[in-house]
Amino acid sequence: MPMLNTQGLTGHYGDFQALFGLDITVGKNESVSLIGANGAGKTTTMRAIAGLLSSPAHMIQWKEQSIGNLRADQVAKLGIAMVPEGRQLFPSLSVEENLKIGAQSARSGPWKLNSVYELFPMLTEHRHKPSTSLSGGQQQMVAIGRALMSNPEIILFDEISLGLAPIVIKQIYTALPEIVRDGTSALIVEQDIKKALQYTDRFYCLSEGRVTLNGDSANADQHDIVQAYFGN
Amino acid sequence: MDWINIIVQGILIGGLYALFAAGLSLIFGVMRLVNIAHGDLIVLAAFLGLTVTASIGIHPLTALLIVVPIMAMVGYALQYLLLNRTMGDDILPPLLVTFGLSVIIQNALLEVYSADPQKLQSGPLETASISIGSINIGVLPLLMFVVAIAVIGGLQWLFYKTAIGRAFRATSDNADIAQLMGLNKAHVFGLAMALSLSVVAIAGIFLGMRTAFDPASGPARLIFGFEAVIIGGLGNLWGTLIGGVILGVAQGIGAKINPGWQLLAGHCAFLLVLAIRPKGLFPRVEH
Amino acid sequence: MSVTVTRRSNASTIFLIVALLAVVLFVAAPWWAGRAELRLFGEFFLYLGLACLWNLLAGYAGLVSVGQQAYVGFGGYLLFALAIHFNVHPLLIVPVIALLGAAISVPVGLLVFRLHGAYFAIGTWVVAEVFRLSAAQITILGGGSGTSLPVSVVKSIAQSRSDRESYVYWAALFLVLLIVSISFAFLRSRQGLALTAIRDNEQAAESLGINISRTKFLVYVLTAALTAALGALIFLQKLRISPDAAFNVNDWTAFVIFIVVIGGIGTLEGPIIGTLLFFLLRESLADLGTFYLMILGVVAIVIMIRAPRGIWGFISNKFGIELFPITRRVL
Amino acid sequence: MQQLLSIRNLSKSFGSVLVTNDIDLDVPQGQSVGIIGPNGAGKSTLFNLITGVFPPNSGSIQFNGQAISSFSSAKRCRLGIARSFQIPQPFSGMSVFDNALVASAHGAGLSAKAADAAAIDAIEKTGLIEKANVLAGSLTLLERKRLELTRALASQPKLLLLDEIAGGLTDKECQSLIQTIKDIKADGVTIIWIEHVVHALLAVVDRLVVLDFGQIIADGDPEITMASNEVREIYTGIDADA
Repeated sequence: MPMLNTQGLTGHYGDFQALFGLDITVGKNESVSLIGANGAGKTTTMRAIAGLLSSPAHMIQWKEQSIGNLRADQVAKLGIAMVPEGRQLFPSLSVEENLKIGAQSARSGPWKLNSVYELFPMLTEHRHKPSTSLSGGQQQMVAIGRALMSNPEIILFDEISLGLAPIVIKQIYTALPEIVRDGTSALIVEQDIKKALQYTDRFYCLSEGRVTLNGDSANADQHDIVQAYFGN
Repeated sequence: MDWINIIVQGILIGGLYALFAAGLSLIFGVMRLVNIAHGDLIVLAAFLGLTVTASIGIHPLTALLIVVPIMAMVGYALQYLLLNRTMGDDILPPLLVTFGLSVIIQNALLEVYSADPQKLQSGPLETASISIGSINIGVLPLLMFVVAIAVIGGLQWLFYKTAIGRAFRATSDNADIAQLMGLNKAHVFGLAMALSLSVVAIAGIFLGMRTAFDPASGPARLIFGFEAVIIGGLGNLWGTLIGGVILGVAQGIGAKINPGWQLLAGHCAFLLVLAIRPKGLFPRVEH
Repeated sequence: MSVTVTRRSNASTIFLIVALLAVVLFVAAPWWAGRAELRLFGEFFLYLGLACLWNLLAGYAGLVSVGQQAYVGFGGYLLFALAIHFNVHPLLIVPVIALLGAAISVPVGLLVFRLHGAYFAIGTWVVAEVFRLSAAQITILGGGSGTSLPVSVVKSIAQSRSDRESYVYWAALFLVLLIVSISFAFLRSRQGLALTAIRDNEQAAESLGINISRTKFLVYVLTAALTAALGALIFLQKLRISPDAAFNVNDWTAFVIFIVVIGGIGTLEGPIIGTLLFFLLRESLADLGTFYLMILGVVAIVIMIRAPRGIWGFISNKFGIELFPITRRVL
Repeated sequence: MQQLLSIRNLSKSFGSVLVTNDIDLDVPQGQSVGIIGPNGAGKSTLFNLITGVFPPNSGSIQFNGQAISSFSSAKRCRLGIARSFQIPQPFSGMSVFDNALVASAHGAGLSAKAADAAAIDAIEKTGLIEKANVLAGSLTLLERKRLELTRALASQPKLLLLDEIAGGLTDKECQSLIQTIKDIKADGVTIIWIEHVVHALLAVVDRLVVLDFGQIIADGDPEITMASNEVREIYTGIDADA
């Protein structure tokens, strides 16, 4: 049974159409990646699901409930969390306050301050520092921790490894199985195709706002993906 | 001795100006909104105080218990129903809508209360004073100053130590991302305006106890508050208190030299700060 | 492929003809209109002038000032001071007042340009208050209670009252035509092109070689000069001045803002439509007193929220017409 | 060789994150340079530093032998540095022609007639002539991208900075864009072009620079650079000529 699926999802920025009828499904416990070139519509898809971009209600289904027209805060309370592109921490909040604000939707579950610090021990010593004083990698950990604090049932990672050093990317992917457990699903935007296929169960390749290829990550054909990537 | 007295009185009136400024500073901090109707809302609160004290015969300070919640509700409704529709990158809509509100409130007050100056009667408190050496300190101005410190201290605590303060700061940093955390922007903004108008209510009652007011008194209050904010430095609440004090002292000194120069001296102090330190005396340090 | 660039359109040509007819009609007004109408027309022109200038300032340069009454009052007071104490013909000194308005706006502008957005708005208001309070200190001009223009000065304009009123009326008509023409010519010029670009997108304008702060400053000084000239005529029509009347935020800024917002900000046509509507409302609702002002406030708020580009924005969007040919067309 | 653009030790950080890390880059007159690198590598930041959107933390930029680090964006444009924005920034309320005229009148500083002619010339080159009288706000995304190029051209640049101008174009549109840029290059304009559509880039540029973590990790002949290990590592799985 799918937890989350989009049905013919369209998306517009002003008079510009970015998505043309997307059908994407994420099941319970599944991790799914979205790949595609710049401007393919990956971030738009994420924003639409998270409620930052309003859609007709039926286009996004969450556990058989139509949620396309809900506001982002209402979507968050349903258990859909997002780690936005470029971290987007709150600069006037300390590291710990950033984490605490993640718990705003007051959902219960295993993730608390302590468990986030256990997942990313290096954050502990920085807990009272302003979030802007951290390195990019540490900031990404805070952003992930912040999303986890809402004890989500699905996490949307937009550009999970963007601008991060290889060693940090490795740390984050190492933590991923820890994050995606006990019924939590993940939808991941990743520009590194190899990593996307390596760490997720299934993938969707987008081009110009349409799904051009999808399937199981394990059986993916590199050549087909490259074709789909450029939409030729 | 005269001069010391003038400075002390100026400092104390500065507390009232800081109260005018605190609500203005607060909503600017949370949602980058400058409320042109701020002064008129202070006067509205004073008139509300007048109605409450006159109809049930209570002391103006007791009337705070009624006026503060009413103004808070007005603030929430105003923000939620009207001002939230104007929030965006363009500064013109909020500016013009609050400007329109200012005209509406002034004329509505004129219609209901007439143009006659009014005052809130606070009984013996009006004349009570403490003597320190040759300086007489009025109990009412002293109370106002203490309340101003308490209000600013309270706001500071609320902003930096509570969950709602965290929500204010997060929404101020990035409203979209705050929304992703489950914070409803419209509600958070409503709460911020409710808080701002609670402070406005306190400012209005003290204004009414301290001086006569009429429906046209609002704009001058807005300007005093604005000057205190800019002198003190944007986004710095304690700086706002110092800004209010500087304004009060400047006005006192101006009035001492020539009664016609009271307000002029305050404005000149503001323009001087603007010319020398455009970011104010104590700008907030960015992280 | 050879191409030509033109700005004319059918709508603009028809408008030009209608406008010229209207001008002829208004020039002849002293012969066909009554005293009250003449006064009303004069007031209409002066408000139209204020609206055009505020629109240039806020709608194009993005400088939302709520302190333009500073220049209205400055112009008025200067007229009284010069006419009373230097014994010059009041109408002849209006150009001098415009120059002095420009001169005073330079230091003021340097100061208030340190503030941005809404803070700029209130900063300009503070300056207007400083002007008002300073005017109240000038005892030779009546201090806080103000003064009237002496009969000798009034008579120097013209001996008979009707002649005098006609002259002041023509001066107002001439000045507003000048302001509309200057705005029009300015917007068609290179600087106007830059200003329109700034209106639409400051970042792109800067990256294409436009000096944004200089352009804005130029507009600020230009509007200050012409606003001072309007102020001089406003109080020449009233024959009496006081600090509260001269530097009144409601009369000289609030109404003007409402006019521009209702008519359509950021267009040349908007202020004309807004002023027409403002006078229609005023003439029909004036008996309502304070309620009239509240209605005006409500209308402005509703327009700002529902149709931020005002009545003209709605019309031009729907029909794609332009009465003042500014947009160049490639044929 | 005369260097048109000369960048030394350029660094920029936002908060504690170093986005441009000690970059040295020389671009001789007439050369076309492509810049690739993953998202967030600091490509657009480099453009923003060259055009003066924000100041660098350290380092210097010389243009045509002149130190320009202290100049405003406007002044740099008037000296001959033009750019396109990755997210188009049209003057929505002005016609396409007026958009171009802003650039030719102010950026290039041409007088009335010459400015008209230069604006029309740029519009013709980018194929927007049919839309010359249309309000820029009503253009499609692709047309807006062309308008970016049009305006940059109309300012008569010596150095043209293109930021992902080919993204989202169809194959046919991309081919015609490549031809347009080749023509501009043939006119002697120096070009620096950030692009994800690598095959479009390779069709035009003489030299390829690869950025990662704010640093130049490869620089040289386009084909050789694309084949290098560093680049393969970044673009794993994506074939350059796909």
